[in-house]
Amino acid sequence: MPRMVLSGNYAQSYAAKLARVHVIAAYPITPQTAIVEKLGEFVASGELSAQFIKVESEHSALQACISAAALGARTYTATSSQGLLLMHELLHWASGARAPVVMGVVNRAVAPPWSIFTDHTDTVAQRDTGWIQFYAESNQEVLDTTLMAFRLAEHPDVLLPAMVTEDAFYLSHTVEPVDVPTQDEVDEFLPRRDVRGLIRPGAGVRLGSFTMPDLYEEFRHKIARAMERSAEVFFEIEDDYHRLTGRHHGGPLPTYRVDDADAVLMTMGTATTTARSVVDALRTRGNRVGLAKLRAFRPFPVKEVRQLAATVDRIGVLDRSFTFGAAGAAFTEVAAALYPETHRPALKNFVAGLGGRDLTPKVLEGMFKALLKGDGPEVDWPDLKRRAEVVRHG
Amino acid sequence: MPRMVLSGNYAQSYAAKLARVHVIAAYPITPQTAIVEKLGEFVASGELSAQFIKVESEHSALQACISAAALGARTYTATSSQGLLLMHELLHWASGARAPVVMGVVNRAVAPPWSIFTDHTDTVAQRDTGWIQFYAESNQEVLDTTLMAFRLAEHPDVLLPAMVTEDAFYLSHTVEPVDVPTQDEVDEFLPRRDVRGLIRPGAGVRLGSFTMPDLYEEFRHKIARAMERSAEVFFEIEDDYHRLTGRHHGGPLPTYRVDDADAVLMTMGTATTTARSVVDALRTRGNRVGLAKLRAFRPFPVKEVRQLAATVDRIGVLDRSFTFGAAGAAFTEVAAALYPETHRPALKNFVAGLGGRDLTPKVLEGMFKALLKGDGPEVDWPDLKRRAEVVRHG
Amino acid sequence: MSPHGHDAHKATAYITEQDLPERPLATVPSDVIKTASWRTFLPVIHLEACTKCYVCWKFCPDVAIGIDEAGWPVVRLDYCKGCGICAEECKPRAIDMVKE
Amino acid sequence: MSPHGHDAHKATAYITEQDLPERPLATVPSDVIKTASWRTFLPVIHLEACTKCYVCWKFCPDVAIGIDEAGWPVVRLDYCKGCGICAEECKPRAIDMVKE
Amino acid sequence: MIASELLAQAAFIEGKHPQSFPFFGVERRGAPVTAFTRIADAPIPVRTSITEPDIVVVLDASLMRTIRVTAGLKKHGVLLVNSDHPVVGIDKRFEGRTATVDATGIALTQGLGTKSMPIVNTAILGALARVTGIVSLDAVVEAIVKFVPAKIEANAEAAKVAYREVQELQAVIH
Amino acid sequence: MIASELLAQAAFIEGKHPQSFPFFGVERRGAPVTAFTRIADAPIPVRTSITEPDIVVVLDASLMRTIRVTAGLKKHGVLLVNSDHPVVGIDKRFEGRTATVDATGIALTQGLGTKSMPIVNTAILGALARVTGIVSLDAVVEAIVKFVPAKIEANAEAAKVAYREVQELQAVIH
Amino acid sequence: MARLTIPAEEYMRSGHSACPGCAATLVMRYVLKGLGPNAIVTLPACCWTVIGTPFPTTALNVPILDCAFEATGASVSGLRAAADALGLADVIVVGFAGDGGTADIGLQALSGMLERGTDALYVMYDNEAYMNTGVQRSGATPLGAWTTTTPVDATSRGKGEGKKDVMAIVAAHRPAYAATVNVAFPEDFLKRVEKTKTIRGPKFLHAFSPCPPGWRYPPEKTIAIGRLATDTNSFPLYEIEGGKYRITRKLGRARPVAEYLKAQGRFSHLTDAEIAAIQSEVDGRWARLLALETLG
Amino acid sequence: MARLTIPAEEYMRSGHSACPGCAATLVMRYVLKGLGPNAIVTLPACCWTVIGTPFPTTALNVPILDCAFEATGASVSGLRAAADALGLADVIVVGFAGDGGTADIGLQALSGMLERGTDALYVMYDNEAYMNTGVQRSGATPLGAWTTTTPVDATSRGKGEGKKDVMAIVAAHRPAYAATVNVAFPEDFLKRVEKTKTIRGPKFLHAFSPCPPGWRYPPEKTIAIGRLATDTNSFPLYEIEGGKYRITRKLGRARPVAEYLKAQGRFSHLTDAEIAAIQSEVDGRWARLLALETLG
Ligand SMILES: Cc1ncc(C[n+]2csc(CCOP(=O)(O)OP(=O)(O)O)c2C)c(N)n1
Ligand SMILES: Cc1ncc(C[n+]2csc(CCOP(=O)(O)OP(=O)(O)O)c2C)c(N)n1
Ligand code: SF4
Ligand code: SF4
Ligand code: SF4
Ligand code: SF4
Repeated sequence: MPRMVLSGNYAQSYAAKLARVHVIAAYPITPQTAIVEKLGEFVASGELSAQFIKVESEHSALQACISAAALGARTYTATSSQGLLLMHELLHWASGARAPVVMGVVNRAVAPPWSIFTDHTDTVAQRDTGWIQFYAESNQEVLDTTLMAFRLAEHPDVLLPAMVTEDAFYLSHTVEPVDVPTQDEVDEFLPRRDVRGLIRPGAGVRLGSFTMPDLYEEFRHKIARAMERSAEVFFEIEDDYHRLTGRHHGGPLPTYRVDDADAVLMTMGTATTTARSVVDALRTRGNRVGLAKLRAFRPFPVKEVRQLAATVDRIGVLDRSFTFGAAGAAFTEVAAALYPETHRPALKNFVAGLGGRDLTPKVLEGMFKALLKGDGPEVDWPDLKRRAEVVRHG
Repeated sequence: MPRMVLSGNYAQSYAAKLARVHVIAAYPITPQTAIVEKLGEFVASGELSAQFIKVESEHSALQACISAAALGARTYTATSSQGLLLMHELLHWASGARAPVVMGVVNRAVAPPWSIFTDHTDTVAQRDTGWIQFYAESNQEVLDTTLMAFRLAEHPDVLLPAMVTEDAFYLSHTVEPVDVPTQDEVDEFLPRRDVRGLIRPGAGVRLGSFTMPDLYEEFRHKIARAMERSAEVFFEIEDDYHRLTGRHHGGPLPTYRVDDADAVLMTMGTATTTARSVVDALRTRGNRVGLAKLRAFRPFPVKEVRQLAATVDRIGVLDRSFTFGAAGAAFTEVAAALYPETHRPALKNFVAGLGGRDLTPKVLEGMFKALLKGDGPEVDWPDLKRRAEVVRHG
Repeated sequence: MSPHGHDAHKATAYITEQDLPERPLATVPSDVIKTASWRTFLPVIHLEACTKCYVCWKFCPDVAIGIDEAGWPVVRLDYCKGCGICAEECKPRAIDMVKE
Repeated sequence: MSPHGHDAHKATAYITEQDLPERPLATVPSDVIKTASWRTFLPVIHLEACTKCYVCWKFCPDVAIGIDEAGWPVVRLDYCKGCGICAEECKPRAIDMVKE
Repeated sequence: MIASELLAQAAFIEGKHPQSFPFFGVERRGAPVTAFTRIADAPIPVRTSITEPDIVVVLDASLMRTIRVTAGLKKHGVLLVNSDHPVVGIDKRFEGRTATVDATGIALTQGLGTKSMPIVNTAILGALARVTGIVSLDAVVEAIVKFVPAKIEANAEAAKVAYREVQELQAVIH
Repeated sequence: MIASELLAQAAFIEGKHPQSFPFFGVERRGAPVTAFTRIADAPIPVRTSITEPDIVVVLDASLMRTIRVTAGLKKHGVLLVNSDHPVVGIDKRFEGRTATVDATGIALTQGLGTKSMPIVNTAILGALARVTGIVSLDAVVEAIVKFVPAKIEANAEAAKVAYREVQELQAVIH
Repeated sequence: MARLTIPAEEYMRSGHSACPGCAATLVMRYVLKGLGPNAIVTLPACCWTVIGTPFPTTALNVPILDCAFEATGASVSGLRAAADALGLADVIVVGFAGDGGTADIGLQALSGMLERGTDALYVMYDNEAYMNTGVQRSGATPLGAWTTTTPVDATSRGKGEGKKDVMAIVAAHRPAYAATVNVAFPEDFLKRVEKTKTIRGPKFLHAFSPCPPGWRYPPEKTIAIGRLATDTNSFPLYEIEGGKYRITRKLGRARPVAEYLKAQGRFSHLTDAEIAAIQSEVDGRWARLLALETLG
Repeated sequence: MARLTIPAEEYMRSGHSACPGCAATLVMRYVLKGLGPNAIVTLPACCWTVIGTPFPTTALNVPILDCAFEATGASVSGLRAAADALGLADVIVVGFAGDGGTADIGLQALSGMLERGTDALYVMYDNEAYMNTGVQRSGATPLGAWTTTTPVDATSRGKGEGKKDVMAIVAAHRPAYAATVNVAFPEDFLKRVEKTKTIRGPKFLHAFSPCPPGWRYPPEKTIAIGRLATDTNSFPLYEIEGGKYRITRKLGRARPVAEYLKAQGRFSHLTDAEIAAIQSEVDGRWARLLALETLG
């Protein structure tokens, strides 16, 4: 298994190449562009035998993938921010049509005002669309998770689309060492797609008909069940991947030094890395803190969150996005998951790192401290630049 | 104040007309079409002096409204289902640009499979976009709330877009008596728009610039605060409306017979009406049950939900949509809102009425009974058509 | 109580969630749906006038004109919606529309 | 440590949330940003050769050629990015690009 | 304006609280459709389809060849059918009243619609007023005057004629 | 391929764990840009911008007219500047080492880039290898051979020449 | 069987849900007769979504893949790419969309498909309005036509803008092949469809598709009105191959457009002056078409 | 002040963030010089989003309203409607978008704006690729050009498809006015812009906009390359008014297209045969343009 110095974007491209995708359709957007350019090079040079559809928008990119998937192709697309938002109707479509499209997303802030920097609003706002969602912390995880996503999406008990996200620039443009599995290894892990039951030339079938109220709800429930099953299937897949490559990223909610922790911070994406070193630093100073990485946001790891909470008294949830008129999405879902539990840790929501604001060790340390102290508001924006003066309205 | 027999769709059209909107841009989709056709007639006949933009898609409809609003126009659009989903990028845009666009949405299921019937997935999936959301129970409420939405959206402490939703067919195509305020009354309630600070001909200003990580987060926080303020402003507005018309719809979470209730069901939209009669029926039979209507979904009425829960032991939340990999969205948010409370009622999620499935008194009664008994799963689809046999997978 | 064509699937075996395919894939030929109920007038072909030009066959939007072994056009009564195109287009006026 | 044009707003009074307008409305003229740092070569106008044709003014993408009271073209040093178009297009070759 | 909505308007004129809505397949012209109307003295406390109606009105009798129109109809309810001859033997279980009116004939006489597409809404409403008394003929006529966009006279006349001519089957024939 | 990424590749060749990333304004050609590289013996435990670097490399000395390049640079850090003359008086507070190399001149001699846009990445890396020892010249050359898409020879040569020619200011002149 | 002038095989089934007299069904019927069993149809929202009958039934003997209203061109490219990648070379990919789904909300996806040169057939059945949602104006609605969003009223005389010239837009993309077809001329229609099978690259058919309820005429007149459209030069039949225009049905003398307009309720409000204006517009377009034909 | 051949007033400010030698700035500068202070510019994602400088600065003396990448035409219609409804009749609404935002992802919104007849000016500055995201192919990228998504490689020779003819697509919509303009000819450019002020309805300008980094040429050559584009008939200057074509700059004899191609790195891989093919394509298009001019 060769080790290369790769950007997060190239990690996506290599994963799609190793997955031997049949069809790629994507539209450029900063900071995703390199993913697609690299795949384009692979196709142009003959290293990857795939159809590359040069679409005129992200909306078309996803429709092309969904349609190609209906005919049995393994498909891949990648986007970010506005591009993902523009796909929204088709995100719903992909899950409704049970199209196992795999998509790389570079998390970037949404406009206006324009910003090309890290922010999770784009993908979090897709939480109701029926996509499996993984957030990656390193380029290694990007590559590994993307390969697992293909197998998960196409699993006959699942048949759902999946996205693997990476923070803009912090991963997309950051190069670091990555172990890249060989083609043989991947071929073993991820055989060609099984396309039974899809639309077939010559058959009088139709995928997506008008459906009356007496059956529509039942199709929705099938998706709900498939999503539930995907959580179980993912464990199998990760074990398989581990057997093959020796790497295991710890399931949907890997934890770090939580066993005896007084306070645990829950993070998504690259904030995790820095938070981990903050945990170490604080531990050295005698603070019993720990970390949980919300790696899978869909399906939401309710069971794992409950397990974690069983032994911890304070949990902070860091959202790199904010739902106006509510709170951070991860925070809301963690709170909801823990509602029926008997042991209920104090919960705090930290909203920070929006629009590319650096999540420095200092800011993260502040969160742990606020957790340990137990003060401050339920939902806090700890890194906001504010003046002491009274807020002017209007 | 004349009383007319109107459909929910026409209630939307009359509200927009009475609001003297400057610009309408909308694209047809069943079951919203009559809203726009009627407005078109008002404009064609000269009853309403407004610009009607015949757009080529919903995406363009909303962009046209946002841009018109930036210049100071009062704007209105209406859509449903796929149309709303197609607007998704611009829903984010409207809140980011602080454009007080008002939109009527007919709640309809999303494809595939195609369905034109009631389902709340379309609007619920927009919960992260920064729009104020009201769900209406009757055509009267559609009309009244739409008028209030204009004033709320444009309030200088708010400046956010707002949508008023109505269930497909159950309101959109149902005619019933509606009190329609006079133009004078509405003019008093809703003066012309105040457009200070918007883009102005001749000025070297720019709305929506590229913004670096040092300030983007602060703009997001401004939206967050505006959304919070909107909750307070809404109370004032509803009181004003009450003074003028004698009608008051009870704030963001009106309740019915909850005071001594053992179990309360929380509903959105037209299910409320039927549920109310079920409450009465069950009360006659000695069951102490009550009802809470989630009228405002954004901002989410955390305070009111907590108040309600303080005196109730069992709450059921009925979602007419389902978030795959999680639960019903309203259920999740209710649970999160109640998490830090000391008195915590047992919570149950009912997922039903999807894709136009009728929510009959019998089905609703079943929910109350399950609540009172306290049995069944945490998240239940009580009206699913299932066989007793073992579920086949794949 | 919702007596139109769209209920035709009720005639099929799709009743509960378990009957449904995992994906919304339709496979039942539409001709299980009889659209005769849409009809007010029925085309009656007078074979003595028919020239076997098959214009009626060609223009029927409902594929409701068949051709029998002898080459005569026949109305497939289950499906004809009574639009009247065949009668209108039949040059020798061999088709009459009659109230049922 | 991020020394490019996009930090120019740091020179402005927009520092905290309270300094910001409610909407993302920009109002500061861009010429507070000095783009001189982009430049490697500087155009030097030799007035003795200049015919006042103003081709340099017309084609400057950075509006970095001014015209003084006497009608002579002048390079606005704060803004010229050194693209060299003026020198290239000046027919009488009155402009030289010189390394700074 | 479809019959059910006009009925709602007529009921409203009489101070009632109507609620009327179509069951909307994706309707294509000519395809059979269903609409529901509830009429009460106070606001209607439910928002669902009607599965057990008191009255069933059939605008096209040919439907009765394929559809059991009395499904759900209350045992002692009313069935009103647009037909030029008495309808019999519909449903042995049905014990309510049955009436017929030749609304198509009346509509064509009044010049409403075309031979292949007669517009029978107003005629049937006149008959309904007579057979059920749920609204008065006056209210029907007033609703027609206010809400029918064209041929107001003819429509009003159709309602009146139908009011006169509707035939109630005197005995329930099994 | 920008210098920081090539540096990462070189460090990787030597068995180190590099992490390298640009601070990305929406870059326009000619506009000043910043990139960060961390090099360690084990995986890098943070993912943030670098505000207090050990080493600052300036590829265009003219920036120093408007920007305080030593802001944040550790007190005893290293400043390497592409310049054909010694840079002095930059920052009185800075007490570390300063070195210069005429990377532009070297690049142009090797035919890398154009006069208005010389490509100085590889030359500066050669100098960096010498001044800091953070990577070896061999690793830089190997990285160039593996990852530079064109003019490999010339780029390798540029690195070598710069390695030879880099000038360290012997005393910190205030 | 007897001597038929178009292929006997049926790929469209009875039982579908179209209005009586709907021409959109004939468009589908003829397209599939011409293409044969290897077609895969991708279908956006339009009348055909409903015509095709609800779950679990389907009205075609070939596969239908429903796609988003605005994305037909993209769906076509996706299917083609998948077929190529999976070695299903024989598959004929067909996008089948209404005029609204083509000229308005789906124009971009179509343009993308044409620009990237997808080897497939795109059929626009043109009933000149959004019919599935109940007769709203589309870009392809002709000047003066009544629709629910172009009312006939004091200030409004039906649609105020002209019909979007989709063929000209398509032609601007230099597709491999484009042609207009009309269900009133089945033999000609079939010839065009069959021709598309012989040409690689993007192909486009603009199919005239009268709609009784939307155009307000009795259902039995569908074919007659189709014939009038072409015979009055309102809907001329022509093809464009490799940039060259060829009129495929040339008339001795066109009939007055008034005959066509007067047969339809949607034009019944038009005054003689308005009709004359339309006539001169039709004449102008025809003259331009003749000129384009000579252009080569 | 001295005798200037184009208006002296500046509405574009210094300090902007364009690359040295960027022609997109000149397009904006000239458009605004021609329109004057009543312009309101709506701007989708494109290089100009960045050129316009980040918050809180702005590079224009007139308002800019940022809009979604694909929605310029809709934003234009919204602004026009608002201006009309609010009695701001003098306002000149300008949509200003790149070729990607016009020919690809924004084509539909543009088509809608043209079809509904919005009284406004739409300017497409054509740098023939997605430059803001780092030189990816757009529909308007010409045949054979290198971009990052049309690599030059064993199996790939730059873009395999021809340049989307946006003017032809626009012309198919019969706009009130459309013209091509080129920053290398500022006086002609200004004439076209000023003409748009006299015409009601939708107006379109296709502005040639060389891009040094994207086209791989030294920044000082921007004007020279612009000139070559027109002088080789690669980018002819013409206008279309009421359907009539008029070539606004006619050459005695065009220079060989090779001169234009060879000045740019993006074409440096082209063989003589490939250049000859491009030459004949250019000749063909020019001949067609001449024919269209005679068509009237
Ligand atoms: C995004 C989106 N917007 C609107 C609709 C609603 N819609 C469905 S079909 C249709 C009209 C289709 O018109 P056309 O393409 O002309 O086909 P026709 O119905 O006339 O056959 C509309 C507006 C939709 N399905 N999706
Ligand atoms: C929906 C969406 N997709 C993609 C992008 C990313 N994007 C921003 S600008 C741009 C390219 C613009 O190209 P063009 O319109 O040709 O203008 P140019 O940058 O060349 O000036 C792209 C792809 C976006 N902002 N929004
Ligand atoms: S282009 Fe040259 S001659 Fe003309 S004004 Fe400028 S410097 Fe003078
Ligand atoms: S070098 Fe370029 S930026 Fe500087 S003055 Fe000349 S044209 Fe303007
Ligand atoms: S509305 Fe028109 S196009 Fe649609 S099915 Fe009916 S006749 Fe056909
Ligand atoms: S990339 Fe090209 S178009 Fe964009 S700013 Fe630079 S020179 Fe101008």
